Amino acid sequence: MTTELTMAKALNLALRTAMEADNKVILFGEDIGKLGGVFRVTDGLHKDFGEHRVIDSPLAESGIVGTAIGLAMRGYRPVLEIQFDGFVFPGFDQIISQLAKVHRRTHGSVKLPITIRIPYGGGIGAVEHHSESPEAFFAHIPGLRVLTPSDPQSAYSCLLSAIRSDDPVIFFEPKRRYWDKGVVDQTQAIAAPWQARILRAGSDVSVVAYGPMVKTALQAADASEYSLEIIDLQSLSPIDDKSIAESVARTGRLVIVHEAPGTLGLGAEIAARIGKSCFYNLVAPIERVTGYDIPYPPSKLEEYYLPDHDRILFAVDSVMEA
Amino acid sequence: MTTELTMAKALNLALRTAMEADNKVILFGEDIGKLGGVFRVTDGLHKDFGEHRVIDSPLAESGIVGTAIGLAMRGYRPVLEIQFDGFVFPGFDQIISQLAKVHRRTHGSVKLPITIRIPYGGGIGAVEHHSESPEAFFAHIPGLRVLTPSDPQSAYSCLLSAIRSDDPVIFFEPKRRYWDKGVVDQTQAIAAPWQARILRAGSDVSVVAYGPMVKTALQAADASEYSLEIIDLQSLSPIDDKSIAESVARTGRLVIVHEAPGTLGLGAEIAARIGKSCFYNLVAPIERVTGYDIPYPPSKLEEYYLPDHDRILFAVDSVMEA
Amino acid sequence: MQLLTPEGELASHETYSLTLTDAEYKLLYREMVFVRRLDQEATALQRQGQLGLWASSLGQEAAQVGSAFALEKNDFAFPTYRDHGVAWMRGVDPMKIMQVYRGVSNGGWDPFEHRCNTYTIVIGNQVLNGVGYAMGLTLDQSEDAVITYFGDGATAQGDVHEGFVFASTFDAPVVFFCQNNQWAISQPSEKFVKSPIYKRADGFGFPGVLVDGNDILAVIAVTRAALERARSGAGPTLIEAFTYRMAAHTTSDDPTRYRHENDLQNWKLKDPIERLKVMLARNGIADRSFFDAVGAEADTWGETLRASVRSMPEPPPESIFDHVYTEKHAVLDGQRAAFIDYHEGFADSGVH
Amino acid sequence: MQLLTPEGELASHETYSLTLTDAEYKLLYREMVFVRRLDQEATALQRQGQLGLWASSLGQEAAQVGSAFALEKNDFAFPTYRDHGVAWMRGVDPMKIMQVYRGVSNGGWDPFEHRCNTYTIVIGNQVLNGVGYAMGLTLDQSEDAVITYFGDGATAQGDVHEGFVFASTFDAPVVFFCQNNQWAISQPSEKFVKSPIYKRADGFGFPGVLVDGNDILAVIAVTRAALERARSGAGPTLIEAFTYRMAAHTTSDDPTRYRHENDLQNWKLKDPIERLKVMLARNGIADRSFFDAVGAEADTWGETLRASVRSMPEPPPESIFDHVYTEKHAVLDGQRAAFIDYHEGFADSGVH
Ligand SMILES: Cc1ncc(C[n+]2csc(CCOP(=O)(O)OP(=O)(O)O)c2C)c(N)n1
Ligand SMILES: Cc1ncc(C[n+]2csc(CCOP(=O)(O)OP(=O)(O)O)c2C)c(N)n1
Ligand SMILES: [Mg+2]
Ligand SMILES: [Mg+2]
Repeated sequence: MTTELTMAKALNLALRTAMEADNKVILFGEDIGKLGGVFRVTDGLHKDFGEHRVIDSPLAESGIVGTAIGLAMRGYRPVLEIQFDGFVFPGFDQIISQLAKVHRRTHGSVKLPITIRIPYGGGIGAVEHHSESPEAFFAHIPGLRVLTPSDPQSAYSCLLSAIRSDDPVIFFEPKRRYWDKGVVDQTQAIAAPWQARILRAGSDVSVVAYGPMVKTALQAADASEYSLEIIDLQSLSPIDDKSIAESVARTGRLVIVHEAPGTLGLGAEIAARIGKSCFYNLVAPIERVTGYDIPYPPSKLEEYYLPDHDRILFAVDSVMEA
Repeated sequence: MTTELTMAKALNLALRTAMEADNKVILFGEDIGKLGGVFRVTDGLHKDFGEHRVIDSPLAESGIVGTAIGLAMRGYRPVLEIQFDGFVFPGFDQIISQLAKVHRRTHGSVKLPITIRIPYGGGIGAVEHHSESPEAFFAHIPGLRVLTPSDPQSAYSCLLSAIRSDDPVIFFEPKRRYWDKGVVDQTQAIAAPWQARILRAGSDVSVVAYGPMVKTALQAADASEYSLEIIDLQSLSPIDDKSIAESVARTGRLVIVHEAPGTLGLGAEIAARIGKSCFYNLVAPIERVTGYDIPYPPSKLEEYYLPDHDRILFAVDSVMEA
Repeated sequence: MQLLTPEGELASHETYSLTLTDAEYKLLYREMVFVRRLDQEATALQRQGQLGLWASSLGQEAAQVGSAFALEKNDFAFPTYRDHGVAWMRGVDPMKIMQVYRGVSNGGWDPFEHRCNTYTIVIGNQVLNGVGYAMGLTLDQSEDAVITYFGDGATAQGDVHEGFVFASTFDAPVVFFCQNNQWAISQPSEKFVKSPIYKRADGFGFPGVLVDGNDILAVIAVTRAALERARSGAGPTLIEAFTYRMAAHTTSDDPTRYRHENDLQNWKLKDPIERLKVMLARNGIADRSFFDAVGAEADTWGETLRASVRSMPEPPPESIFDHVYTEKHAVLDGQRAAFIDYHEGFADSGVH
Repeated sequence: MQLLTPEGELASHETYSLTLTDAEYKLLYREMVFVRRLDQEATALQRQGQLGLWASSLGQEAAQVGSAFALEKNDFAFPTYRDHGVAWMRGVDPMKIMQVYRGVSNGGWDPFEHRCNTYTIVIGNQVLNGVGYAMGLTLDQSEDAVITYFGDGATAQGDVHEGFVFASTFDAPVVFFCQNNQWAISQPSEKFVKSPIYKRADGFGFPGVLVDGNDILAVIAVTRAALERARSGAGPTLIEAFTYRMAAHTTSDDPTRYRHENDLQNWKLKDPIERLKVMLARNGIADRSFFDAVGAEADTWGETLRASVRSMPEPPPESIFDHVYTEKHAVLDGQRAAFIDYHEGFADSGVH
């Protein structure tokens, strides 16, 4: 059955579905109870599932992640909410030294099916630390999986898959797309999310984007004089470079788009892999359209930092003219 | 004047030199006083400069970095020691949210000339968390600089440059090379360290390595039937891709070597940049010889994780045969 | 600890006392009125879309103005995003505070100019930064001191406790000033604070004091004492100023989802400004004409503030590359150049 | 708190008491002897190059064996790298501990099999993990409890305090067991601990207890009481077991650089095993023949341990890819395949 929902509501529905299906699924984070989270993604769940399943945490991210690990060892499937991208770092140590390593350390006897939801990215006119894109840090950590949806449907499907995975999953939610509406087919829930999706077929240039930039890439495709193939990465770890390579084998050109600073952003890894696997297909250098290597600027200037469809078109032109 | 020193002693000499030149330079970290640090890099400095210049810290990395920021605001130039690579993460939040951003946030009025020394990498048969290579996390953070020496001379020169820089510098010390000896020319102290060094000229393949892998790359060059140009990156942020591009323009082939996991490691960024800037020079796909995307293995198996000269030669052969 | 009751009566206390000149009493009243006005103007400006966000200091004027009033010129303050009364007392131009919430700057002012750090948003970070500055004062054998601010919610963060450890280890001249406004966004402090906050200090080897945070006289007295202790080399003090967040957490918050109106009503009766006003009147220190004059002054001041915010200039686009590094940076300098070319390209082609 | 003096005399205490059967007293003696022997063998094996490193538990046997003895079968322990006496009491095969320090495994055992987590090396991390497990017990309305271990140096880490906050917030059934062995590598605890560690609990809203960590009877008594309190739903307790690290920090440490021999001598007089031995003899619970028998048993056991460590099989190279993920992982599975091809290539070509 399908419904029209905002991404925030689609995420809310996924949480509700997961909690109904498995009473070991619990939500844990700052202000997620009565308030429903600062973005209301957990709205109503505290009321319906009670304070033992939707738990307001103290204001400490290392504490949230560190105790979630213990809860998972006890058999729970904690779904954590980090209030904003810039506030995940106090929990970074528990994530990299415990969350990502415990399964390996214990030779598989301990599983940590923990999902960490993180609203990320800019474009909402927020103050410092509220618009960052830290996904590359997590995609560089063996033992973690990283997902990011781009629309209500993938938000719903990917979040359910993240919660059902026995691996720890860092789940990045493109906060500026929370209010975008789209059709959600709840039967698509079980779709394997570790693959990229081709959202639009094209013959001239393959454009890889993820999270908030997918919509921007689609806008660029509408505006471009060339035929762009738009690929929604969805999974940032593992990266589905196979799907990208197949596309580039056809187009011979690749543009990668993300908000995070370019240096050592996801675009670097994709360019390195495709530059190798498609060495003999590429007819132009791979272009990256990314944030600059600077701290996220004050919101009045964020439009100059964020890749927009003009910058994508500029890159498309350069690979076409190469 | 030149002397033969181990890398550990060269670093010790650089610290001593910096402390003699500027009494605002203070050392701060766990067990760096009487003990001289677990690797003895600060050996003798507590005795000679006193407990107000060589300060044993409580066992808390966020505390070390967070208070160092305040000390720097007060006019000091703290040189911090993190005991092992795997223990920098409790301090990650202060590093990314404050250390890297304060100068920008205050429009340049606050400078944070802090150096964070981190022994890193494997090959010493250590227990978990003592053999990691987390440099990519820091090279992805705008506002930081990242340096890593490969021999006693670069250890001496780069550490002095790091301490003299008004920017925060993460200084990675290849722990398994601490005991390697080399000639140190103290007059080379002021050499600008933000550039790569060509350690050996070659015509067939450019091989980029840094830190502990430079020696391994040189061994490969000795053993190879081909002529390898060995480039010691030294600066991981900024990356001196100009020097690499010049080399690749000559050789047409590139192999990048590091211990850190391959995905989103430094090799990814270098491959992405050179794949673009040398698109028309490259005659073979760029090869990366790196650690695998796994948590660092138990020491009995580390030899299978660490790139060795055989793996480098294997990659060299594949780019030559491409 | 209380020196001024909610009814505006002066009270005495065995350890703490405070006598100020009439001019000082009146000054304190005036400062609190202006800080509240600043808050009201900013809240209104945010509603009109002139600011991106605002974190209100409503109800916390006594805690902020009083503690900052106790500081010497060379002391250093490390405030949070809500401590407008502290920035005000340190002489920070309110327009610079507005810059931060308008999204024009992430810092706004030079911390050294006012010996007041820029606002810290990551909960707890500034506590360690302040302790470090205080450690530097000790190394310099300076007589200055540091005050670092944080909230009740922050008492869950590791950084705050590491700050306690480092400060006690090095006898750092720092005052930990916790404004317990009883809420961390939607979370009431009693939920996570199972023992009064001020009591936490004892376990770290330094004294903790509880003070009525809406009693500006008591706040000044305890803060002065703590600062003196710090200067004397005796080390840190933790002050818990018990107060109430009378507004929403920020302008994007909706408190009706988690707290009751009547709490608010009770605390209105404890209003820090009213309290001092009654005292001033009762003791003939100030009269109607003074209060009216201050009010009128605040009105005109508010108008100019509104006007200047509306006409606040925007920084040039390429300034996003400024001050990331102090020295040349090959990669970033290249990005800046490309950025300028790119936008000039549009300018020429008339696109955009 | 003490029930057994350094001279081996039984002492009484107003709140705590403990009576065990003779068999239990003898068992405790035996366990401590074996734990010490384990430590001695491992230290020797490390010197012979059979282990990469060893962190000695010498002198801390009473704190570790006693606290773990107080646990029920279903309770869960979260030890550090030094808590061999805890792992031993939880029934962990010592060979699995050896695996960790030989560099054959990073964990060694299945935490669920013995309800004992693998050793945590990152200081403080396990405290939060243990608190989380205890929160799960509360959600399950279980009667079980958790004990989480850490050292005096760890009391500077944020994680430990966040553990205190989360535990008190949720009344988690957890016992915080701090072995104050007075040293964090080269740092004496008095340098960073300005108020006794056990006093820190009060500021977080739960009780703290100081116990003679070399008095196994006292350790058992306080730990049992704390566990009972936890089971009853009353929440956490902090226990500070005052003891002494009689060996180097690890086999790669050189204590002569930072501490004096005579400290060590004083603490030899407080040896936890000697103390119990004297008590057993004085009260006629055990005699020479028993002590000799235990010693002989430990000798033969030690021999077999040495032999099995020397002949410990090494894991296959490709196992480095095992258990990184629970499910298929396109990228890593590809790396494993390439790894196997590469090494088979060498095998064929005879290289390597
Ligand atoms: C590390 C971190 N986590 C989460 C947040 C989001 N956040 C901003 S303010 C706040 C509540 C702070 O409460 P309190 O410390 O009592 O200060 P108050 O807002 O009441 O002044 C939270 C959770 C943050 N800024 N930093
Ligand atoms: C986060 C972190 N920082 C540093 C270290 C290095 N280190 C290992 S043990 C140790 C001292 C620990 O002292 P204490 O907590 O008293 O435990 P003990 O070794 O005395 O049992 C240090 C600094 C670490 N393991 N983890
Ligand atoms: Mg508050
Ligand atoms: Mg210790």
